[in-house]
Amino acid sequence: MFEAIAFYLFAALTIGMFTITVMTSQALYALTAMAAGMIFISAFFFILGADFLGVIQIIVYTGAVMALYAFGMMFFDTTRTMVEKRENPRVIFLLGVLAATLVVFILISPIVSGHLEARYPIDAAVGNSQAIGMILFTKYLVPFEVAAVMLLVAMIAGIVLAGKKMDKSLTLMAEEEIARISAIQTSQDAKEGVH
Amino acid sequence: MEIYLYIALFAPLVGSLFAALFGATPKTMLTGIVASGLLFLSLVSSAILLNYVMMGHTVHVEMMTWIATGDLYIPYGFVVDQVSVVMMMVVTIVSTVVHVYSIGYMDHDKGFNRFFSYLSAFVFSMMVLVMSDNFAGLFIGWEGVGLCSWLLIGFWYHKESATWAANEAFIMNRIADLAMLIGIFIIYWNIGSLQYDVVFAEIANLPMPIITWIGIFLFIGAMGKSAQFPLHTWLADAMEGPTPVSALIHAATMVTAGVYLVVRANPVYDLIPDVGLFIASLGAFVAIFAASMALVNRDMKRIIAYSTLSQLGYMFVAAGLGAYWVALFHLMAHAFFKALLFLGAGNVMHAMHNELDPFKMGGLRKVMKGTFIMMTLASVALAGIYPFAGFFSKDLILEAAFVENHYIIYAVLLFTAGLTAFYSFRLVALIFHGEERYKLFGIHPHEAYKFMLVAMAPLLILAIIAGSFKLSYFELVTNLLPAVEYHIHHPMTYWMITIGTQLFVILAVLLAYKKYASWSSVPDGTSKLENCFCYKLLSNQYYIPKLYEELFSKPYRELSRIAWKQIDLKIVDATVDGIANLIYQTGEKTHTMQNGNLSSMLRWMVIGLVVLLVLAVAFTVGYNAVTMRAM
Amino acid sequence: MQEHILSILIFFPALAAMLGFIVHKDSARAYGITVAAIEFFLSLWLWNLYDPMTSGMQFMEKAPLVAAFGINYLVGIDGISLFIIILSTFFTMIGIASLTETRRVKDLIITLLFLEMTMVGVFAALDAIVFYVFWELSLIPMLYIIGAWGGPLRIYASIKFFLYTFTGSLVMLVGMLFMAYFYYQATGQWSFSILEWYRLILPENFQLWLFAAFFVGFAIKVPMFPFHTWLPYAHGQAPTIGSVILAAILLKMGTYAFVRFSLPLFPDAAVFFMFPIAILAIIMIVYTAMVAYAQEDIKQVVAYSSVSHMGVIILGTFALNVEGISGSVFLMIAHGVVSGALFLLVGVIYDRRHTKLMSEFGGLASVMPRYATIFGIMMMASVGMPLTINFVGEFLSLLGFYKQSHAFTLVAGTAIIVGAIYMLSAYKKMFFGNVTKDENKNLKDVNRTELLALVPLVIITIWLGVYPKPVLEPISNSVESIVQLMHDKAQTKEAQARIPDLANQGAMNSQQETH
Amino acid sequence: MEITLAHYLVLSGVLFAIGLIGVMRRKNLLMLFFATEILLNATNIGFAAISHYYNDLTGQMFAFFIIAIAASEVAVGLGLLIVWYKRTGKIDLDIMTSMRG
Repeated sequence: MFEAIAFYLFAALTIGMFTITVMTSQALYALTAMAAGMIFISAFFFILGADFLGVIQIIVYTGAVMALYAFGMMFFDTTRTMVEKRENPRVIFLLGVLAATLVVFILISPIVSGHLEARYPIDAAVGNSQAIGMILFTKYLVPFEVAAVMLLVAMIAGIVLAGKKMDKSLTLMAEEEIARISAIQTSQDAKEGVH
Repeated sequence: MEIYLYIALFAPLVGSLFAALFGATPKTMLTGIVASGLLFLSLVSSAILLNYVMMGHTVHVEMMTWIATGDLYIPYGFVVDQVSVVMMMVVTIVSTVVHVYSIGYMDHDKGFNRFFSYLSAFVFSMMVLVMSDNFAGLFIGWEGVGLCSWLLIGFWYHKESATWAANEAFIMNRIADLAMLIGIFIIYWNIGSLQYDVVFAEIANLPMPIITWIGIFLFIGAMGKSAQFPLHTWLADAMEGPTPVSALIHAATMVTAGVYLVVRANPVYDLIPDVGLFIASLGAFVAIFAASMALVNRDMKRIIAYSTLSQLGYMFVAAGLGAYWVALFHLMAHAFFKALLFLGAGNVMHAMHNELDPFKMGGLRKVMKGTFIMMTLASVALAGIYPFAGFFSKDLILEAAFVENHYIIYAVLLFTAGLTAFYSFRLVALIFHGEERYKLFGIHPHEAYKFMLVAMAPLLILAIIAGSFKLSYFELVTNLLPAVEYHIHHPMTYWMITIGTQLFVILAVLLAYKKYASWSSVPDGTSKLENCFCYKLLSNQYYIPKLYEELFSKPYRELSRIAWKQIDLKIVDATVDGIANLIYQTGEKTHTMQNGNLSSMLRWMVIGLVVLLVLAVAFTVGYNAVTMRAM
Repeated sequence: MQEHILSILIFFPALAAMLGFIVHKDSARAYGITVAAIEFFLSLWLWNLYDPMTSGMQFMEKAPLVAAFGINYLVGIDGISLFIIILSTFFTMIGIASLTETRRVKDLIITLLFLEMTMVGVFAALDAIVFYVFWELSLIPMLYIIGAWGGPLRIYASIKFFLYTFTGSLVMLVGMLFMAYFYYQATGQWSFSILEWYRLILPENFQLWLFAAFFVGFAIKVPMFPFHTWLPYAHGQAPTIGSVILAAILLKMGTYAFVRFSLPLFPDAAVFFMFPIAILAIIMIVYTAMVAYAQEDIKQVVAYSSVSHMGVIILGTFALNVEGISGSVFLMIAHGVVSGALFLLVGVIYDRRHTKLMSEFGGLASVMPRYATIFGIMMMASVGMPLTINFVGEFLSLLGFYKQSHAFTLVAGTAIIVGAIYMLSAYKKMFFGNVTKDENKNLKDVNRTELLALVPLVIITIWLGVYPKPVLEPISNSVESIVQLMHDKAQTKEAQARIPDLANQGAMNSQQETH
Repeated sequence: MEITLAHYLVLSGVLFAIGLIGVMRRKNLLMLFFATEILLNATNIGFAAISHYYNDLTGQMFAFFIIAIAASEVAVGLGLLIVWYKRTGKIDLDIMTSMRG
């Protein structure tokens, strides 16, 4: 009973929050609603007994990702009302609803369910985090490592991209030119620092 | 004896190849002499074989396999029997004479060597045709002579009319060849062999309709080569070739191949008298039809060509009525005097600088005594006056028609005999008698080389005496052909008919002389006679060439053009290009979809997703429905 | 070495072509001729080793490619493929020897050697996938040859050629895959080996569909009416060497595939479709002959005449008896030799005058007598003169089909008439009459290089016309086994009646005699 | 009232649809990123629910990796966005037309 109440409550909240995220014209509202929605989703994870996932959800999404977006928003100065040109809003909703109906239809139809079989059963004796750890470092070790590398690459990429001058290629420049550009760069940085 | 067979067969081929070696070099007398010599060798071999066959033997060799696949087995087999040896003799005699004659006739021609190469190749093909022991081998020769005829009619290839005539002859023959091919197919699939001996032994066991079809198709084949109506127009046009060619190919040998085929296939035609009657009727029709065209023609060679056509009609009458040996006999006699006539015409042409209109000649007997005598005698033979060759052979055909009770055919042939005599002597009278009209055109005629006349002499002798061979010939060929003697048993009737025919013919000769021997002017198309309908009809060959041109050539040309320009380019190809264009245009139209706008791309992505989902649902629902029903 | 001779034959030209990249461009021609000559002599050696009395496959080689799906590198030849392979190597050699192209000769030779690999590969392949790969690969060198060395419309022509044939082959590929799937269903194993497919008896409706799928691929390649329109463009734009190879070999892939695939795999469907295909073949024969007659360009005349002759080949193939199929296979070789020679001859005059319009010529017989002679011989062969190579094939093809339908054969037989019409009139326009154009007055007759290429063709034309046995006998032996196979597999009454039973024929004949 | 797998899956589907609508609707790139996050989270719920109801950890593993991917996506995506913003001064989707076909 408790589970049902919790499910419906959080479901309503999540849907509401995400609807705001999608529909609002205030970027700040969108961000906030999004962050709230993420946290509500972690509630489902806890209900479903995926404690570790729930925690990760809060830390990674609400902590890291949302913070990044917040920084991004400040950088782009999109805090004010956004003006977006829209075409055929009806088509968009129609498509969305259609997709939802189909997905739901597929998911609730009992075709697939009969054939599923647990390959890595949850061991009731150990806690969720422990069980995840055991599987992650045995069966999913390689994907895990790859994911780690991917994150590293993403991090470097983020830094490089954010810092790089897109219109100039250092590899193709002569030594003096690089020196000249870096001189200009430093003076510009200095000016910006003053502001 | 086999060695003689091979010599007789291959000597002309060797001669042809030898001459071909010099094809591109300037004239050398050597080629003419070697080719003629080799042909003489072939003649001698044929004579030896004739002697051997007369003693009651036949020679049959199988050289090697030609085509063998499945059940089909066609060898290069050659047979020298009573029929083929007669043909061999005719072919070698006439061709040897023509070869020697050509040395003189083609003396000034650039293509001298080439000419001998073609001419000998023709003889080789003709020998293959008559010596083969199966229908496929016959077909080799059949097509071979067609090819050589094409080459020789178009020998003077810079002349538009010559090449046109060559192509016409070839194509018209091809039409008939197709029928012949079909006839061969029917024989093969019903008998399983193409060998004469097998086919003729088995033919009686076949159902009647099939034999009839075989007979019809083979005869259509024969019609093409022998220029029977309605495939006759090529023969007159073929006179564009050098005159020795006309003598050899279009008078003595190739055109008689059709008769030879019917004679050879006598076991087939014996079983189908109805077809035989048709052949005879057509032959009679062609005889009078061609003779009528010869009456008014103003081209010396064409007149002789029509007379050939007419005589071929006679032969087909004989063959169609079952008198095969008579047909073959007339073939032989005709070959001699007709070749002689043509060669004489060649002399006249030479003398007259290739002038062909007899109205522009006249009085040539003073300058060309030898030719005059020869042509007159040949015409006498052609007219069938006793005791020349034509009398014996042609009279036999008339008798055969009479005895077989085909009185209409008999009457037609009799009338044609009169026409024959008339146009032959019209020609002789116009050329050799009367005023010397050629002087108006500033021509100085001269007699041909002596050796040409000497070369023609054997033909002259044969034209005179061939009739006397009748008995020994009869004994010879009736070993193979049905020995039916055509005698009118009532002596009174016999004599009446014979003498009546002779009188009729002589009357026609005299009439021709009376009308034309003192001709003095060159008709210019204004006289009353020339403007009457009958004259125009005849001189335009019953408008048949024109009709063919309008009915077949032009529509075919037009249809071809339509097939290319309208159908091939505008329909077939345009459809293909249309499909390609459709795809291309679809791309052109829909590429705005790829406008680079990310937000519309995203929308397309979602649409794609929805489509995939719909498909997934549809398939699962459908699958379930099927499995449910299966359960 | 003998057991690998086929692989050597297939891959030697490819290897040589790759090595060709490092050959200096001045010696490329000599290199190409040497390679092609070696290849040709290898193929002659193959003929020497071939046992003409055996009807089955010889020199089989097998190496697994994708074992899980039964895809093997499987090659082997019988009498049907042997001579087409020899024809391919022969024409590559002749083609390279007679090259007059001056632009990028080295690239052209390399392309030709690659093409040679694909051609030999197609005719030697016994695995459907290997066959398909070579079949498609053969398009690429041809695309280059037309597209890079062709006439002004070459891009259009080459793309049309490529897309058209490619589309057809894709349908064929679907058919092959389904065939393999069916084999899997029937036997529980995957196999793409044609020889194993031969053993399978398919239900009639499957046969019809599969036959149709294969037919699309083959018919476009042949090309059959109404899929033929790529051919005139390809021929019109291709350089001489391209036309020669295209007409002599590439078109034969289609007809060869009919014999190799369509007939033995789907005998019932072959009988079912016999008359529709015969009608198409007759349209090909008569209609394209008419189109050929209307052409103004001598090369187009020869191109359309190719289509017309291919009609006879198709007709012979669907005669479904030994006479017809042997005849059609023989005619493939004959037509290869003759049309190849005719295209070479057209190339000769094109090199001199840079035009192919017949109205530009006239009276060439007196200027170029040797050329006129060779052209005349080849023309007569094309027209089907007995004692030339074409006659044997045409005669047997028509003879074979006569067994199936009398009326159709009569109509198809008009090939010998209409063929004569367009060929003779083209010959007349080009060679007869007076020399009217000044440019033609000083034309040089065929030179030694050209004679080197043409004279062997003339010799073959006459030699195989007079004595076809060395070629016809192996062909006929192999065809007999195919016909027997078809008879044994035939299920419908009609098919059993129309395909002769060779094994029991002797018995039947004697039965007939007793009646 | 038992909460079944279907409930979660329906919820997941609905959230996914919201995300889709966002993807189509938004022209501002940053907001677009938000919508994609919603899509990812919607699937995550589905994975976690299946994992729970089938007693199998694989679903959670997938959700885990999805989160990792989402994180790197944000990092790289934002980096690219900054570069774009520096060059054009806008982050509006409609001006990104360099991929025109």
